Amino acid sequence: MHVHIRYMAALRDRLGEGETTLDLPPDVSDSETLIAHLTASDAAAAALAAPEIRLIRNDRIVTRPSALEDGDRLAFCPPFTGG
Amino acid sequence: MHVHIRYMAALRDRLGEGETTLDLPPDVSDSETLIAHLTASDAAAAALAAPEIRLIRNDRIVTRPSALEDGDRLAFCPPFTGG
Amino acid sequence: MMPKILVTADPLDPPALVAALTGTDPDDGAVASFVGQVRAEPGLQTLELEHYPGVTETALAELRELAMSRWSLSQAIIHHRVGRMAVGETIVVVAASAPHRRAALEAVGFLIDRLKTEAPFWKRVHTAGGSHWVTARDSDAAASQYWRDQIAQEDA
Amino acid sequence: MMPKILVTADPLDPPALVAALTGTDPDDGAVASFVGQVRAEPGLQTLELEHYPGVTETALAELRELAMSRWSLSQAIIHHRVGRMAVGETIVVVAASAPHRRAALEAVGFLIDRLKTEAPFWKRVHTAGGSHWVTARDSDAAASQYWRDQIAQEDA
Repeated sequence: MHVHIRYMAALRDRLGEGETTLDLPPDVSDSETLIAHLTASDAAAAALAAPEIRLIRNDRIVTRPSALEDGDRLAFCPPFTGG
Repeated sequence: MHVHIRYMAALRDRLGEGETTLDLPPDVSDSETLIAHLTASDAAAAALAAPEIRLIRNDRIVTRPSALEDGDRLAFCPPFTGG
Repeated sequence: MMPKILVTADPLDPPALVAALTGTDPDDGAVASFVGQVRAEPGLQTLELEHYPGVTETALAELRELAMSRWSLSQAIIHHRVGRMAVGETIVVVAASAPHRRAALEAVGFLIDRLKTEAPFWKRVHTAGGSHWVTARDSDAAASQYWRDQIAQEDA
Repeated sequence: MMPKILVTADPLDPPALVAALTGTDPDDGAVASFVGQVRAEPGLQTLELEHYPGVTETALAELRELAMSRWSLSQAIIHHRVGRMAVGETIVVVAASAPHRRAALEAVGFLIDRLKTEAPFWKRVHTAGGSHWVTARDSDAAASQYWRDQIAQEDA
């Protein structure tokens, strides 16, 4: 399946790219297997596995692990620091 | 000694007078003996003995019992209800 | 210049207090405020606030000083109206600024809770048929006592 | 008409929010507000707020609905600024009105505590030498978790 991924704020700086669209192998089924897949090609992506990293899926803040579907728009988020 | 007494808010209505100056007998020495003295001539003054009645003495809120001196200006106050 | 303590028969201006504390000190990260206003109740035509001039201002100033020192506030303002007022009119405004939010929020809660029971104000409700004094609420006494206990614990 | 939820790059107007809630509903006895503003810190030239458009507004609206129902508020308003701002400028304003003071004060405390950790905003500090992202504070996470626990207890 295909997913569109964005990295927000400090994660964007750390992973060196703002957004990307990926074709995923069949063993990637949820947020956590996606992070493992990303880490295989870029060790910096291991930072996404930290429990404080939040996930927005199709414009909703979701809890991890979150199942994925073809066409999902994902955003990995450092802890929020508003207010 | 002489003291000047005011009754505030609901106490003014209850005791039927706003203020008075009294010449006190020698056995009146503090706020509580004053209340007993007042009650002897007006049974309604017994209401002043209730612990929730506050006393202002010479423009300071004081704790009861409070000693009295000649020339004191006293105000008996129902519980405050501001704000 | 906004007075820090004001007891007045004139209408109060809550937005002006917030404006006076906002964006004024570079070390402030937080401004909190509370407005108490006359609530409609059956029969109420006007609410009257009686007070004890002079003693009231001193009592409010002492509460303000206590809050300033306990929470390290930058500023704190207390304005209280007296006399007669209609439904919707402002009775009291409290505002505080501080470096951090918890200080500003707690100080405002403290000031409104304490001034209800520690400053010589008395409310009277005027209706078509006459008037009656508002009696003190147990919940107000409990809220005030909460802060007294908190402070006693810290001083112990 | 004052929007209930606003996320904007334009300057905010805290006194206007207080004015919008004051004297508007005869059943309201209380209006509380909180203003968060840019605090001076060594080297800070501007503070930048990034957010996730769409998701931010939804997150704020959900927090607002939660507060409205939990505290039986009359009104609640949340305005948050994004983009770059200077020291002293307003980052966020929260205001709530209610029949009684405890509801208004607690709801404002809840909203500011929760929005810090539950809405997708990120702060970045710009200095003469570059910029750095603000890291989440443990105390903010603890304050947010406090309310989560409170609500879980009530639902249990």
